[in-house]
Amino acid sequence: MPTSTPQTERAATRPATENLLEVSGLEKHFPITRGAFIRRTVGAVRAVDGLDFTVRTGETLGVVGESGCGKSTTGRLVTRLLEPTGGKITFEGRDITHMSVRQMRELRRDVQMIFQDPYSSLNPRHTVGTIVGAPLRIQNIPTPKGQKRAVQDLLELVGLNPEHYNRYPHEFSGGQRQRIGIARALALRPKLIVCDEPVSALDVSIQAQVVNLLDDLQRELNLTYMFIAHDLSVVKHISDRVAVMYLGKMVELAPRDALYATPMHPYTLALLSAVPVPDPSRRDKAQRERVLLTGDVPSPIDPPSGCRFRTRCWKAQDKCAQEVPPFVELAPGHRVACHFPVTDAERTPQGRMAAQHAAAEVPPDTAAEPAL
Amino acid sequence: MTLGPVTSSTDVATPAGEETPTIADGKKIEGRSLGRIAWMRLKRDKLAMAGGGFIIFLILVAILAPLINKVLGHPVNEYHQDKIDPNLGGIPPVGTWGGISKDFLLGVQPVTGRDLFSQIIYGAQTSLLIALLATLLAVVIGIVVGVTAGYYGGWVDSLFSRFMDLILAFPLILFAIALISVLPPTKGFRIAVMVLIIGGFSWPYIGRIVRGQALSLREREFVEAARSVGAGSFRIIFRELLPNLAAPILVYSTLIIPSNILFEAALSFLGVGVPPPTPSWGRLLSDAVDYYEYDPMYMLIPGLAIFVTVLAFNLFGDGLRDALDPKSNR
Amino acid sequence: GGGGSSSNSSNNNTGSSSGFNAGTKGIVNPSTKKGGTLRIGYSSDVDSFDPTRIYYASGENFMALYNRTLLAPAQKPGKDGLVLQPDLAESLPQISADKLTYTFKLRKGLKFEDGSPITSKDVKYAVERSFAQDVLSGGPTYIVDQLDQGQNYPGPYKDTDPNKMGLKSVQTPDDSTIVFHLAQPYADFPYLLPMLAGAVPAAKDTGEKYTDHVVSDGPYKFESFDPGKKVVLVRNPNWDPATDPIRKALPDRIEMTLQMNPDELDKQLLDGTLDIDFGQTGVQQAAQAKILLDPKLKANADEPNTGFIRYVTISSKVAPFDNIHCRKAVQYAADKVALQTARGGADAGGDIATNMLPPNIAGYDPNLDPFNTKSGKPQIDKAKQELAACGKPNGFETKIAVRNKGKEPKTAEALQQALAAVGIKATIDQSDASLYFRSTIGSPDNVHAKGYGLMFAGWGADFPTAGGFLQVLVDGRKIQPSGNNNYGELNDPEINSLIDKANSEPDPKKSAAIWSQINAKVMDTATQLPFVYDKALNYRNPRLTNVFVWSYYGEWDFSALGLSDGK
Amino acid sequence: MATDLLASGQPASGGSRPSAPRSFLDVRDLRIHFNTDDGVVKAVDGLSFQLDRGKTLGIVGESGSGKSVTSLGILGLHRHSKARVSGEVWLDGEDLIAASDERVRALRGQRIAMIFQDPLTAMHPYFTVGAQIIEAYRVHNNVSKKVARQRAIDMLGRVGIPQPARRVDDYPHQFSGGMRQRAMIAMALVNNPELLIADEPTTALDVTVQAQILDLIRDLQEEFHSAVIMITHDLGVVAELADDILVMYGGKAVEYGTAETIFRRPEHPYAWGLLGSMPRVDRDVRDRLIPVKGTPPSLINLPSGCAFHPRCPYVGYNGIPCRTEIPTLAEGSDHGVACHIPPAERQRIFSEDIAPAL
Amino acid sequence: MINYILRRVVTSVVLMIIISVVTFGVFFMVPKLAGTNPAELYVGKSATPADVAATARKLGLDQPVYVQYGRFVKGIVAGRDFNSGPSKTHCPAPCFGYSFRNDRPVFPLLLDRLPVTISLAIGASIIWLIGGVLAGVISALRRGSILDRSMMILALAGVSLPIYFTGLLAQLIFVHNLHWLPGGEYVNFRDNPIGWASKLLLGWITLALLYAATYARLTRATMLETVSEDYIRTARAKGLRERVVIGKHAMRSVLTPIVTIFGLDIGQLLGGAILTESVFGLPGIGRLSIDAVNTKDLPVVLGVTLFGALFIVVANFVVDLLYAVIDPRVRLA
Ligand SMILES: Nc1ncnc2c1ncn2[C@@H]1O[C@H](COP(=O)(O)OP(=O)(O)OP(=O)(O)O)[C@@H](O)[C@H]1O
Ligand SMILES: Nc1ncnc2c1ncn2[C@@H]1O[C@H](COP(=O)(O)OP(=O)(O)OP(=O)(O)O)[C@@H](O)[C@H]1O
Ligand SMILES: [Mg+2]
Ligand SMILES: [Mg+2]
Repeated sequence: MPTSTPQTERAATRPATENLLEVSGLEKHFPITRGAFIRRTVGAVRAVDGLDFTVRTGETLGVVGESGCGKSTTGRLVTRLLEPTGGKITFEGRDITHMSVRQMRELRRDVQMIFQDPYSSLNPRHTVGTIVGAPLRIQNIPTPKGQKRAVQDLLELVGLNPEHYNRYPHEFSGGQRQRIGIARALALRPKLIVCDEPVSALDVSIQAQVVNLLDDLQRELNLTYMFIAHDLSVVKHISDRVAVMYLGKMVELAPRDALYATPMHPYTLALLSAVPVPDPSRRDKAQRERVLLTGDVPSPIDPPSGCRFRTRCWKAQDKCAQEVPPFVELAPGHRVACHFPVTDAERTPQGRMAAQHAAAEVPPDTAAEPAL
Repeated sequence: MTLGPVTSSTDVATPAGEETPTIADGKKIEGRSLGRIAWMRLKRDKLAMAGGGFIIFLILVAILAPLINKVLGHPVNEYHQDKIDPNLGGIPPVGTWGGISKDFLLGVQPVTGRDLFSQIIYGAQTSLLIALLATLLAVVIGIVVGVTAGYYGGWVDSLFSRFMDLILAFPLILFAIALISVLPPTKGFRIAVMVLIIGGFSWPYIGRIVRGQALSLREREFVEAARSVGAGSFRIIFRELLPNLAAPILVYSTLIIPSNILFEAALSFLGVGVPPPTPSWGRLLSDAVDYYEYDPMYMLIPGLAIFVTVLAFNLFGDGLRDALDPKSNR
Repeated sequence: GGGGSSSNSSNNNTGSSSGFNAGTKGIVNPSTKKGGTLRIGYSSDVDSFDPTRIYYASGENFMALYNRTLLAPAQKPGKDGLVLQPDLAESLPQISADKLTYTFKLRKGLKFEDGSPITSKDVKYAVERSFAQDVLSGGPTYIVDQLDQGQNYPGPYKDTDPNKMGLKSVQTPDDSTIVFHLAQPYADFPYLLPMLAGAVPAAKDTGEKYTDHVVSDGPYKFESFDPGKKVVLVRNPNWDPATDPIRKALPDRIEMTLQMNPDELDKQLLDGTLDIDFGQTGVQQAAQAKILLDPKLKANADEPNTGFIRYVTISSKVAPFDNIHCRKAVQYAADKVALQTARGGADAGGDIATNMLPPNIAGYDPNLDPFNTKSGKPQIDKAKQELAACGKPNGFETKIAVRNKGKEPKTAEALQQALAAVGIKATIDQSDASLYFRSTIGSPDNVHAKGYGLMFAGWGADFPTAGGFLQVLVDGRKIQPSGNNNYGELNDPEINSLIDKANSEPDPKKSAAIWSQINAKVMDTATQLPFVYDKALNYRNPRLTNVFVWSYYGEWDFSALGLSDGK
Repeated sequence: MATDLLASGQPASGGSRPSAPRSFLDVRDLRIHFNTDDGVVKAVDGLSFQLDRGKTLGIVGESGSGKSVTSLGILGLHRHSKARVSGEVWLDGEDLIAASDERVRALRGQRIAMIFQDPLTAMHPYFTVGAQIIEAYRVHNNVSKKVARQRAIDMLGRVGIPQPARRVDDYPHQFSGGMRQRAMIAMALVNNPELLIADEPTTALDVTVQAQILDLIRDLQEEFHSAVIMITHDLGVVAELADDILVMYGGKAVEYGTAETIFRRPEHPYAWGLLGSMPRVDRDVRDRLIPVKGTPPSLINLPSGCAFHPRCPYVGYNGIPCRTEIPTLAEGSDHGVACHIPPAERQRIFSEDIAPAL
Repeated sequence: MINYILRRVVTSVVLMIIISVVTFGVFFMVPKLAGTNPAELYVGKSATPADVAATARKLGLDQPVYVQYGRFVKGIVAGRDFNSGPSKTHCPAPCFGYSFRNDRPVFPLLLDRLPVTISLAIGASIIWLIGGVLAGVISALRRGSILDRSMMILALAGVSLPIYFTGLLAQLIFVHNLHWLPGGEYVNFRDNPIGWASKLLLGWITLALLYAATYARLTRATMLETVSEDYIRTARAKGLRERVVIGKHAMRSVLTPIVTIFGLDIGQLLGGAILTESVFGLPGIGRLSIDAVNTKDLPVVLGVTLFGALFIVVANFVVDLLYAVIDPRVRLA
């Protein structure tokens, strides 16, 4: 098994100051239309509603949050597969917010994406060679040793047998397919790769193979990742910094260790405490200390006013309903959008107990309305 | 593209593919495409293979009609008035099974005494020509509209879907006969019009399927993946979507051929088909209405020709669907 | 229009007869027994019951039941049925010496069904209605041709005359006198009158809707009229038999069912549920076989000549038929037996025709057969000789025009087949039936453009004189840009002048002789290829009395029928 | 073994396997094979385990290892399919495999209930949530609709659905994912079943909701004192709930023991692989994960000998017959391991090589 | 729900308008393009060009198509007057036009024929619904058995049968050879229920055969799909009897597509079962349309086409509503 310096050290030794990607005020609203002949807009899904963050060269930014909070949408906006409704995206100092399809072709070489579902992200009618070679063909990348050779190099790079050039995706297992997807993303030698839940669909044992592969590739090819996942453990493992999203907004963004050790947003706290611990001896303790949120995430069509988390937050006060909390840096590199950040006391077991009690008492009519 | 010397990059001691992919029987199969798998499945379906065999036979008959006819039949429009009884309104003598004999394998047509065998095999030409051309037309329109609607979605989809609803809401046969009957009935023109109308009315079936499939394929991540490496719409439609649509298109084309054959025959039956003397099964059948009490063979033979042909296509199409769609219920 | 009487054998047999074809020879079951309901069936819908709009033979035959005209054909079997008799008129008209003025006196005591008297104004009004072609389309327009004389009379509905009596060529000096002024002598003028409405009360005229309630002056009036389904006629109490020498009026009631399934109609005829078919165009194939195979049924069937001739016009203007030898080649090559079979065979189709005048027309000559086609067999050698003479020894290509209806396409195929035997490659061009005679072959421009060398046609006289039959078909001066009847554009000065001579010949016998001559001359041009004198196999219910074929229409006379069982 | 633990809450020392069923649920040598076009799928192949009232058994394993098939087999839901089922499933002294269809049906939903993975597809879209619960209640209880309805409302309230009297008439699609899963649970528990099988009840849910559901299941289990089989591939979830854990691989159990044992002293290389593959929030970040190489086996053509051998780093270790002999799970002990490596050696490898890297 | 209905109504009306525009355009433009003047169809053979022009004027055929169309639509909505010579004829709403062949408004003509078509459609549909669905369910439940296989081959044969062939064959055998059934004209149910039924019986059966085959196949396919759904497994897991699982839970889902195509099929049929009616000689809408086509009675053709389209659109609409009743997901969308 290859050994290397621990990831934490690695992040520290690299100059991680330069911002590869800068995002400010990013918004995406999907209009909801009705009618067959005359289509009218009756509302909008505010999937992403004002995000500010940066991704530094060579780092991995983890993005976590509950289903539907806008993680994938953010990823697609960054790769410009979606046109932002508002805000600004800067890549390597260039404003790419509203680049045309033509201008984007160039950018595609630098920003690539790895998809969640290894079954649907590969065209079943194409051979592995075609799939991995497609970026090269589309972008007219010169391949001195021939395209086939280039593709086989890529396959080898991601740990696949280069002989499999002519096989079809259905002949591969999930983990292998995900490797094919990674090879495709690497074909253009991108600088930034947005990984949208690349391991969620895989079994634990296979998941680890892929995570390790991503790790190795980052090191070898000096890649920058934006790593989207809902599994907090995986994100913790792979990220340098982690952003937590809730209902289209970023609620907390901090260096990994800071976030996991001292979460400042009540939602982050609840999220972390909800993760089941694979340690039966800590079972009772974990359960006692868990901050159980009631109810579900509200609908992004009609999000709550002010702080979006307030309907499920045990610390919510009037202010939370009236004012949108600013996304401010409360500790070095640690930004939080909360009027009443979690105090140190609340992170103690007793504090959590108190929080849990409080959380349970959030009035059901505001908390438990179903998401539409 | 060179990425420099490849070092570790994997935890797996042996390349992952070494022990896989294995399929059912554990043998390694190089690049086994879905088409090959389907073909193996199809081969096991005896009824479908029988249908397919008959279709090939029929197509050969249609193509080789002149040759076959030379050996087994009489010139297609040659009169044999000695074979009919002029006193009975020109039907073959009662009790001769419609005039079936060594010389006239399927008997003769009333009034003219034409050889029914040659009428039937040339009728196959007409039937297949129109049905296949119409199907081709339907498939082309269906694909274009279906893919466009499915791929672009939104208002384009609404518009095209409504359009398909619209066509399906037409009282089909009525509209067809009304339209055809106001147009000049010359042969070439009539065939063109029939192809246009049959194809023009059957494409929504393909269109809907293609649209539905395109709509769901569009959501598949490989489309997004293609876009993320810079592929344009054109490329996505032709290189990514269409290959995946091939199977349903193939299946539903095979399945609309029989309905197009029936449609053609129905139009001919209603007197708006290809003009005589071009042989046509539907017209033979409608002609037979006048005589069927006294010359039932004249009705049975073209009727069976239509039935068997349509059945063959249906059997084959059904089998094909089962073979191409493993989830289908057989 | 249709006309023609059977002339198979004993022409003037007016006595009773029975058995197959008895109705064509004489009267079947002569009787004067009154009462009962006559049940008529029809496989389609009647275009109109408005006498102004009726054109077809059955309609004119039927309208005699409720529409009386100044003159009407006698209701007698054989040749007698071709003679016109005074009906509303008291007597045959007085014709002025210049043959331009026809004066009719009306009978006394004539009444409409509502009891109001019939005056000459009503008769004139009825004539005027024929001019309103925009409202009352469909009827014959000979009368318009004769009487308009440049006035452009728009018909009574647009007539500015307060009494709607604006047509100048017809005068009504008093209520019982009506005078027609012609511009040129026209010997057949009286024959135009039975085609029209006899008398229509202007006050009751609802124009297009008149068909819903025609005001009767005959023995029957409409009791109910269920469009497309059923029509019931009952006795008209205001009809005075004393004023009507023509009609017998035996049944009490006449019921007609419309839009029946043709096979069903036949079935009901054969099982006695129905008495007679309105159309009388022959039973369907299935019933035909049944009748012909069963002597009992056959005894109740007649197959009269319908007065129709089926022929092919060979264009004199379309190459290579501008050469008479090429036309003659077709005459010899044609297989008239095959054509006859295609029309239904000798029984249901008709007799082979050898010239252009049918048997029911005066001037008919069974021996006129210049191309020796009586046997119907093609004469290949002669055809080839003619082809050689035409300079096309190996044949040529041409086009056949035919309607896409009924038996027509099959006849075209039969011709195509026969011509192929001598190397003439003909392609069949089927056209829509409804416009065939108007614009397909009825428009010489279209004929030239499409190159129709051979055109299938059928023709029945609108009135049974040789002039009425033949003139429009062969008169070179009657070639019209559309609706033309001289499809082959035969324009022979000799024929034209003979026609003029015949038209101004008041003596029907002499006139017929001239027409005979014309017929022969026409045949010599080889522009017409007649092949069948139509017959129709029809079945009559044995309970019918007074059944005979009315030569004037080539159909059984509806007005004469009675019912033996009185039911 | 989780037998007779009701009072002490301590793991009992297991005796040898009794010939007559001693536990509430006793599954013996369960085999479920499917005939398919490609061959026989041995989805479950000789599985045995026991479970007592009030206890929770966690079954973990890779996708396709036969977890769901096992659970459906216990419910007798393979009876109408083409599956071949053999072995014994003793529930409270009654063999369900041998029992009549009607008998099994009567037990189903009454004494054994099941919670499925995807509550959206597992509930009939055309019937209201209430109607589906009422139906489940009335098949086994001869009560009026009204009574049943009240029961349904009670149950919905019990599982934490607010305003149950109103929501009872809603359709499944009107519920959110978490609420749907609660409704599923309410439906499963409406007859107070003695055995509850939950097949990945939280896989489709977010962590926060998952925590709610897991709490709920635990609370209800305490209340009803039922036996629970919790199927999942998330080791965290089993660690939270299970008393005993069964690790499945390729249709067989490869390791079986108390939760404590499996997490602290696992002895099967596959279990090591699972633990090594798993990143954890509760620990400091490791540099690398230690995955299991290769891919899961095909159930139609299982590798010979130990099904895990192609992926096992210790294959052929000291000449053990991995490729030829199928290792058996030591029966009757409270920690069964199906591995050819001698137990002492296994424990040594774990403590020396594996544990430090975790 | 109200909103949903309203939306569907609007959609249907728009659909109808488009269909009418297209149909109208086609029937009045195509003859023009083909070089014929529709007015010529109405005048006698010997009419002069002036007569043709006068007729065209009278029918309004000299007007631009959109004016003609406007009048046509006005006729449907508010009725319409026609010049009938001395007076105007009023054709009351809904006036689908006016047949100049037999001087009748088209609508009553259609209404006249409707009972026949309805009798045919209803009778046949009862047979095929019961037969087809039953066969499909049995086949699905006995999947793979001899019964299933033979039933499905039969069904495939059924959909391959041209009705104009089966119809003739049936008549030949049962009417002409065996004399089990009378031929004869259609009679009203009210006049003679037995005659009515015996006349329609063959038509019902042949028509039903065709559809039953389709329905059996559809039912079987959806049934098989449904029984593999998770919620069916849930129903079994609840301990429901197989009868309830299939009869209630599975059937409920199976009925949805059946209702859909049933609605559409009935709509199509009510618009005129042209082939069946012409084979069996039933004087329904289909026969009317064929006759109208043969006589070039364009207003009737147009009327029947629109009427047929109306049925289909209405059927579509009803199906959508039914869908909402059956499927709560639609209802509450
Ligand atoms: N194309 C679209 N049209 C309309 N709404 C959309 C679209 N794509 C996403 N949404 C909505 O936007 C919101 C955010 O979706 P997104 O896919 O970004 O969530 P996510 O965080 O990735 O969730 P998951 O973890 O389930 O993947 C959701 O409510 C989703 O329904
Ligand atoms: N009806 C069936 N016919 C054929 N094979 C089946 C059938 N049901 C299940 N299988 C096969 O049995 C094996 C075990 O399936 P099972 O559903 O039990 O896996 P699982 O462990 O529950 O996986 P997951 O974690 O994905 O739910 C799989 O390979 C599956 O393909
Ligand atoms: Mg996502
Ligand atoms: Mg499972």
